[in-house]
Amino acid sequence: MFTFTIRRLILTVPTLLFISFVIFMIVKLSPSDPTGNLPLTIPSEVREQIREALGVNKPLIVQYGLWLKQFFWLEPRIYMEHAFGWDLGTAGETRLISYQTRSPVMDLIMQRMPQTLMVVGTAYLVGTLIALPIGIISAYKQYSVFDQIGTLVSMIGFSVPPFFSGVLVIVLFSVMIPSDSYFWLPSIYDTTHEVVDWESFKYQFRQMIMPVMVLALQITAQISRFTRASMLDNLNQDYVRTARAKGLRERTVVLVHVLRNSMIPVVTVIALGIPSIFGGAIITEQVFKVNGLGQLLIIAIQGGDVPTVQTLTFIFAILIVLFNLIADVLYGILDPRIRYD
Amino acid sequence: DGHAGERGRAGNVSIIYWQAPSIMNPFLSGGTKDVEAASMVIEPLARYNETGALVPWLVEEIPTTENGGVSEDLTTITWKIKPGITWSDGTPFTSADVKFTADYCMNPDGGCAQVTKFEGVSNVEALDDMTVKVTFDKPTPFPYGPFVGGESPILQAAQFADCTGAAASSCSEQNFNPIGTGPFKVVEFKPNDVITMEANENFREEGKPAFATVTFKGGGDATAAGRAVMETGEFDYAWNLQLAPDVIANMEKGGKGMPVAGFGPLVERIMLNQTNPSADLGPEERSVIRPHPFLGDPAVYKAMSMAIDRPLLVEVGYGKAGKVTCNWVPAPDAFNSTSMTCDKQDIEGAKKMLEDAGWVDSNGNGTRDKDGVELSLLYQTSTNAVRQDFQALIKQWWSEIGIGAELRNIDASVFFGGDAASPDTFQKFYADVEMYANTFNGTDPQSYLANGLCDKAPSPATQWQGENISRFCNEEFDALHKQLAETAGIEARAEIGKKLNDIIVQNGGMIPLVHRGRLSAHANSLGGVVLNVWDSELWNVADWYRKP
Amino acid sequence: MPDGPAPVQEPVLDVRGLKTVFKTRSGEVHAVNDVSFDVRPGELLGVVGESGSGKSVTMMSLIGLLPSPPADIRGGQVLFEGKDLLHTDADTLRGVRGGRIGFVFQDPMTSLNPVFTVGFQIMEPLRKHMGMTKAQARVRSVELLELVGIPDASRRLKDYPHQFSGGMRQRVMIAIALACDPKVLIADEPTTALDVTIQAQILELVKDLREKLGMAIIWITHDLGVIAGIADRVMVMYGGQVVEQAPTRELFGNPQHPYTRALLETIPTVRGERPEKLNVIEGQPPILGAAPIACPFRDRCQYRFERCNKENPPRFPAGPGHDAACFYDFNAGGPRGA
Amino acid sequence: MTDTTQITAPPRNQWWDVWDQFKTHKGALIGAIFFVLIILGVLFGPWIWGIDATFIDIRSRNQGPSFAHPMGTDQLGRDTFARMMAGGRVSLAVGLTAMALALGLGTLVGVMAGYFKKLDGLLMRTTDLFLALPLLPLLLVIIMLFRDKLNAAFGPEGGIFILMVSAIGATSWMQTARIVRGDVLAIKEREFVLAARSIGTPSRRMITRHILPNVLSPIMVSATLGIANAIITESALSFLGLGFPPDFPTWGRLLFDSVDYLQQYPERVMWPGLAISLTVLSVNYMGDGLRDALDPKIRGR
Amino acid sequence: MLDEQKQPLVRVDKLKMHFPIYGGLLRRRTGEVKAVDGISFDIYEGETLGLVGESGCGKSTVGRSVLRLYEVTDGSVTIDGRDIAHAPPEELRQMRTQMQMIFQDPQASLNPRMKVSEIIGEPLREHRAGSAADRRERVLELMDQVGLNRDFANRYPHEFSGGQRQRIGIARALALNPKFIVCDEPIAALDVSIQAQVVNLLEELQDQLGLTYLFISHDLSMVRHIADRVAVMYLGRIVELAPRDALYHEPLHPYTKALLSAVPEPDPSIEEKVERIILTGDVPSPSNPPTGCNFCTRCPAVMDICKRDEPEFREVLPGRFVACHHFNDIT
Ligand SMILES: Nc1ncnc2c1ncn2[C@@H]1O[C@H](COP(=O)(O)OP(=O)(O)OP(=O)(O)O)[C@@H](O)[C@H]1O
Ligand SMILES: Nc1ncnc2c1ncn2[C@@H]1O[C@H](COP(=O)(O)OP(=O)(O)OP(=O)(O)O)[C@@H](O)[C@H]1O
Ligand SMILES: [Mg+2]
Ligand SMILES: [Mg+2]
Ligand code: NI
Repeated sequence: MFTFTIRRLILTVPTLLFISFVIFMIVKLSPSDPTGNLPLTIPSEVREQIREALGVNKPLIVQYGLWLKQFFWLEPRIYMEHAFGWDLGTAGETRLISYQTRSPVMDLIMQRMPQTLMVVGTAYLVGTLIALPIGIISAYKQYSVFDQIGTLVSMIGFSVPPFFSGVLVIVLFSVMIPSDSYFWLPSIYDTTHEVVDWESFKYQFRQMIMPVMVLALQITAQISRFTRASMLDNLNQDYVRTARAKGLRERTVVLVHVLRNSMIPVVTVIALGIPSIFGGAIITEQVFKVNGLGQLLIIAIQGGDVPTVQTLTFIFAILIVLFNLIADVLYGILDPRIRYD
Repeated sequence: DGHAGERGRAGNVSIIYWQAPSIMNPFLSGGTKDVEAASMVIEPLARYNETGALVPWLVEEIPTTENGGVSEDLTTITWKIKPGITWSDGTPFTSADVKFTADYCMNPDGGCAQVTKFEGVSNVEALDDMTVKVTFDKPTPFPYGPFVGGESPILQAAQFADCTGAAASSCSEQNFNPIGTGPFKVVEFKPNDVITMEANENFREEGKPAFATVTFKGGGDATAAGRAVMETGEFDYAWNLQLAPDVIANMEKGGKGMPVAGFGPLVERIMLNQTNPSADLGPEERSVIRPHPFLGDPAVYKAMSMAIDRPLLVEVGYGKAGKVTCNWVPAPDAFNSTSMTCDKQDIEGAKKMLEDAGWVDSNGNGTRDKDGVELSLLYQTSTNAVRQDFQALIKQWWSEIGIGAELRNIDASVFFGGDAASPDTFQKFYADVEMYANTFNGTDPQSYLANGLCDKAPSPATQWQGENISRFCNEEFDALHKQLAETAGIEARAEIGKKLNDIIVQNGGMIPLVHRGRLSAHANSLGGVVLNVWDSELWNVADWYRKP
Repeated sequence: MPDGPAPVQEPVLDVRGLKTVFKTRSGEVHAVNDVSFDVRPGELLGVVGESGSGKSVTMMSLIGLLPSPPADIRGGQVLFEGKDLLHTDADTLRGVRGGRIGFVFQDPMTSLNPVFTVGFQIMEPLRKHMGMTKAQARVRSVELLELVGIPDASRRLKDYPHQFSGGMRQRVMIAIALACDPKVLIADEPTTALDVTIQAQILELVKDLREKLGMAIIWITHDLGVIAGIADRVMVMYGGQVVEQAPTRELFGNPQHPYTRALLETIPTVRGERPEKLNVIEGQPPILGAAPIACPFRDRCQYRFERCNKENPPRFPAGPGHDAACFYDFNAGGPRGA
Repeated sequence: MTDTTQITAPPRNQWWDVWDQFKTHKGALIGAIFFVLIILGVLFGPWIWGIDATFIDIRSRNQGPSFAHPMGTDQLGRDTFARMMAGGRVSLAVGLTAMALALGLGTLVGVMAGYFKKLDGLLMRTTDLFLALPLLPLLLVIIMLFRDKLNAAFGPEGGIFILMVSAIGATSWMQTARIVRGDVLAIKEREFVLAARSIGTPSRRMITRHILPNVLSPIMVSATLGIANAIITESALSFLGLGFPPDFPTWGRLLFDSVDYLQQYPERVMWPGLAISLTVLSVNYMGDGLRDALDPKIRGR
Repeated sequence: MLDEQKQPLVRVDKLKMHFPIYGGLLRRRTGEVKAVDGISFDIYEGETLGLVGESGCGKSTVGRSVLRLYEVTDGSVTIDGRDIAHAPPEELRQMRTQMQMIFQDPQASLNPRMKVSEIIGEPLREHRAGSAADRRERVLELMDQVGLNRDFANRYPHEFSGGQRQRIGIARALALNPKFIVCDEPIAALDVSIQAQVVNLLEELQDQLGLTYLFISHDLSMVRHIADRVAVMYLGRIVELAPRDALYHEPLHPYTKALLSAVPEPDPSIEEKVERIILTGDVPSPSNPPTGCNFCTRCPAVMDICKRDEPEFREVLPGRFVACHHFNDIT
């Protein structure tokens, strides 16, 4: 297990380097222009001057090298300085600067992290928590009414794009319901809201309901399907019969014996889905104005903010690689049969 | 009512911009969202009011030749700062700050997005603490570029001293939280997300602003912004609601807020290519050599214009935020030519005109032709729902008079991107006609009208840069424009402006379609909103108040 | 080898007229038809029959282990400790299952839950049925593992099933089945998946255990050799029915059903005579589509005559403790008279 | 056995068995009927329904459902029914082709990796790499990058179609590849492959004759999921402003455009929403049924 | 069977098949599963050699290596005078017509998506040019030969019973008129009553066509029935090889003794008298076999030398080969 983990960790280094190169190049080669979003009234000489000031015109390989250095060497040191109060001599160096905001990309990302984690993370949690029982019951009562309805709902969840379901719930709960009603929900997420007391917690709760539920619908759909399939696989295994032959309660049989086995693949799937939390749910964030990482990315893409796109995309890639690794390791831990060494 | 009272009495006001501000320094970003967000904090010496008239803001009066503020030879302008103005940190506002601002933007390494404002400025000097003199390198009849309007506010020299030149972009603290003279100051700036502001306790006017705090939310889409103000009542002010008219009308029924429209010089028009864009020609010749195979024929472009039902376009595309126009420069009012009318569609008249000019459908393929030239054209525009509706409608009308059109749309970022390597930019104009909207800053159209000058045509020699998109070229126009550049006095200038406008429209430079306004919405309870399209929409945010 | 138990003893488990049907998409499968048998304390009943003859289904029906649907128990009684197991409530049945009746399955590789330790799996029935504390249960599990011959038992409690070999896993299964001192142990082909040398180990173990613990054992197999070695009494199943039942020696010495006879003849041995050519039972086993209206073996039977196609033979007595479901009387050498 | 040429048992294709089994799955059958109806509708509907999807009848704009316009008209008076059919063509074409592409790629990579041990490491690392690339941003970037070149070559609609299909296809083959590889590895261990090898069957025929037919069922299941996924991705791209041009109807586009009118003309959202959901739903049910039908364990005897 | 004139058709010499195990940080080769570890035997033309042993001892691996379905680690395999183990691919392909295999699991060894006629016809398609009609004729002939109804030609494997499926497998193996067939537990998955049918068929075919079999099985009683000579394997090595009757009558190697004694007898009167040698413990892992004699960990008659030296596999009596130190003195 341990050597397996180490081996995989070592393997990630070339993988990540390669990915970083691919990402860097693809983003760089795209025709996005940092001045593309400026008003038409700004003449072209001025645009050229702005580009020059942003360092867009240096050779690609130099830019890549610089980016690598900034990403892997400078930024970690800066964060260490922040965290531990050391002085690692980063003062004079230029950090990864976003074209649009002229501020360090990493700071932007850190700023966005809380709301994304809050909303998308909660949705993931809620979605998973709803999905598991649905999946378990659907499998246990295969082809029952519950199962049929579960299937239908999850397929709808799978097929309804969030830009539609999101707007639909907004119209239902923010527009149709008067704003002084108890059931009214805010349509625009307040990212500055801080929870300090019960009232503000209630508000936070209310403003999270809609985005979380819209997202959770999709997550539930996928995970419950997966859980169901996995449970079905295991319900027919011989050891289930053994457990019954021992005279165990049906509940114990299903919730202890079958569930534990079924959860092995499900848990890894859940782990594999976690990077998408950080990636944010671009569309849902957009609909509810939860300005998280997803929205940052989309604005950056639209605004031709190359450093932000590169850095963000690469961070997602790191997370995906990392959670792939975690999923594999988790698999080995959960399933005593698996020995990777 | 809530008009008067002590500062900060009305609590919080919330504003939503569906494009999120990314920076509070207009010199580093020309984006409207950024300029307007910044305008609540930093201010220019003078700005335009809702009618487009200049009003003194941080100065005593607007310098003119009459009051001696502008020199007789039109090369200098001298601003006299109002006494007693302080920055929000309590330090006095002086001419040194003004001079610093000019230096900041004119520094060639800084990538200043507003350098055009400082075009022709040869020197800015602080004569004393309260006086600033700007010298131009040639007579400038309209010297109100620098320090006027939301795009050219004054930065605090002390704060930005270390941020000049190449260092400009690394000063994120300063760029996000500039110290200003305006009614509010930044508490927290989350780029592309939310700006939290609070009232500036050092603001020069007693009892203003009425609001203690501002929440300035960005992001999303126009529909959601409109809904948040007019339907759910979550926000007080929503900016620039580019939405279908019936959608706006429906939102208004929500009863929480109302739309307000204002008209600047923004015109949606069809540009007519004066050169030959044929794909058979090489890139060095395409859209360079003249003339166009048929668009030079007055009968053709006049018929094209007559076939268009402009009121319907307005109704379908812009509603309250649009007006029929036949002019290139429909605003300010003084410059709006009245010599042409075009609000009636006249299909029959158009047909007849083409008929008379010899354009007939001789081969029965549905499009008219003459001497083997078919009246079929390539009609391009940027990708945008309203524009595609317009394209579809106009194509149908043109086909009714026997002009065939092939439609094409190009992603806005490419179309307007100015990439010299792309064949699809509006500047290359590899099409017969193209549709977009354009406008100018401020109230003086002189440089805007220069877009009709022969030598401003984009070409390979200029890396396809230049603003004369239709490659219009007319000696009379060029001469008249030269005269404008030497004329002072608003009336005389307006007269020349109208003439220039007429020349370009009547000679087939473009077909103006809709005079577009800006439509924003505010909550019914928000008082004091005066929509201003000549400057920042939030120009008078200090006067906003809460209706009881 | 004990020669047949004293007939006076009351059976611990008495099955009468058991009928089990599966409802499948392609119609009903009559897997068990009117099966009756009993076992007495301390007796080892061998059950043989070819694949699909209904051995497993019979045993699983007894203690309600068949999933329903598709299984449907259409009739019969299963008397155990004075109760009819087919008609008791689920709780009682659960108490019997694993407590009073232990079960060992065919495939030791898949019958243990791969993600729980062996210790956990042995302790589960102990804690449930005997109300033991964890510590008590652990002590008892060590005893049990030692009983079934697993060396170093206390350490191996913490191991997972995959760390055991097939033979050891089957021992663990037996330990689980024995955990609560059951009165009856049902072993469904417990050695089929094992090698002969391991099978010999397990058989030795079972003989031992029976002597020590004195419970009744039902031993399912399709290997007549195994039966010959350990069973007191044998029941032969064919096509979902019991076709013959006799004490072991009697069955091997004097088979009374054509199927049993044919079966005994086809089997090659390592010790006895080596025939030049193996005898075969031609044809295929029956399809259990409908309730039988004729003898299920008729198609493959050498002794078949008219009656076999019309009636399903009942179990005729054929000697002491011996009966056979066949219209042909081998003792008499001709069809049974009316 | 005298007549050697006459075979009494009907030569029954196994697809008939699959179909028999498929028929017993009610959901799948209904799904299949629906899907066929939708395909027939969008293919032949426009011939029967005379109104052109781009025809503007400005006088009758924003109408509700009527006999003349069964689904009403849009803000320019175009017939929604005609647009739905035209949009369906594109959406389904995108769905089907993107799925086919993803499937083809995934199967190719999966089979190669599973069958040839030497290629396994390389191909699977490549697959991992693709899995590790964050897809949506890359999709966006790819579209920005190639849209104009393709537009130039194939016209605006053709270009974006090719782009959309290849972008979706190229970013969704990895799961199929993984599943197929796993199955190929398992099938390679099955004895009939060994049997074929002992006969001396070369790799090429081994793959086409023995491996591919037996990985069909996971491929089919990914196929049904792939269609749904592609249709939804296309609509999501429309939302982000990167899909087909606004005047080019697709279901995703129609849905996105009508979301603004949700309150005034709710039916406008309903039609494309319903079409997408029903298609995805029917395809999913079909996938369920197919999985059962292709599984010999379930289909058995 | 000790007919010295008879030529060996198959000659296996010091055959080794080691499967590498990779492990550690760099996925280096850290060891190997010695599935077959240096075995030698001959099979004479027309003879059946039985190969018995416990699960995992390497029987199948021997069968597959002999047909070169694995690339052998070491040693040589000669069939009909040609070296199989080192033949180049094209030559190997041609030689495949001479040697065929019948598999253990009749379900798994038939492609579920091919019709019976396609399955049986596949070898013909690969190796014989000829029209489809000719091929079909041959397929039907083969079906007759193995006792399958011709009407079934268009059915799929799942429509058959286990015994019938095994007949399909046999027909496929016979298609190219091979000389040598490896039967890898062809009856293990079948029911007792069906096993006899298949074994009889194999015997009949051998008589008719003069086939040579390597018959792999763990069922000692069936092997006794079909084989002429029997080899007993334990942990990758042959421990004893002898003519059938001799072996069953008087096994020499302690393992063979234990193995034979463990087989239950379907006759209570004999069963009672059988003296069981119960082996303790499990078979060691082939990746880490004990030093010395493989069997020393379980051998009831283990000696000191067994734990040190590997016993030589040699002929201790005419035609009887044993690898055991107990027979060191016998020469
Ligand atoms: N779940 C089920 N659904 C339908 N039929 C079933 C099911 N389980 C068993 N059967 C059928 O019931 C019959 C008896 O099966 P059973 O498992 O009792 O046979 P067996 O004698 O135990 O055979 P084996 O020796 O293979 O274990 C068989 O024909 C089988 O096909
Ligand atoms: N491809 C392989 N890679 C690694 N090890 C293998 C491989 N094939 C077989 N082995 C190992 O080689 C040993 C012998 O296997 P083999 O299949 O030959 O045994 P067998 O005697 O045929 O057993 P069975 O009676 O169960 O079929 C086993 O330990 C097995 O795990
Ligand atoms: Mg059974
Ligand atoms: Mg084997
Ligand atoms: Ni006895």
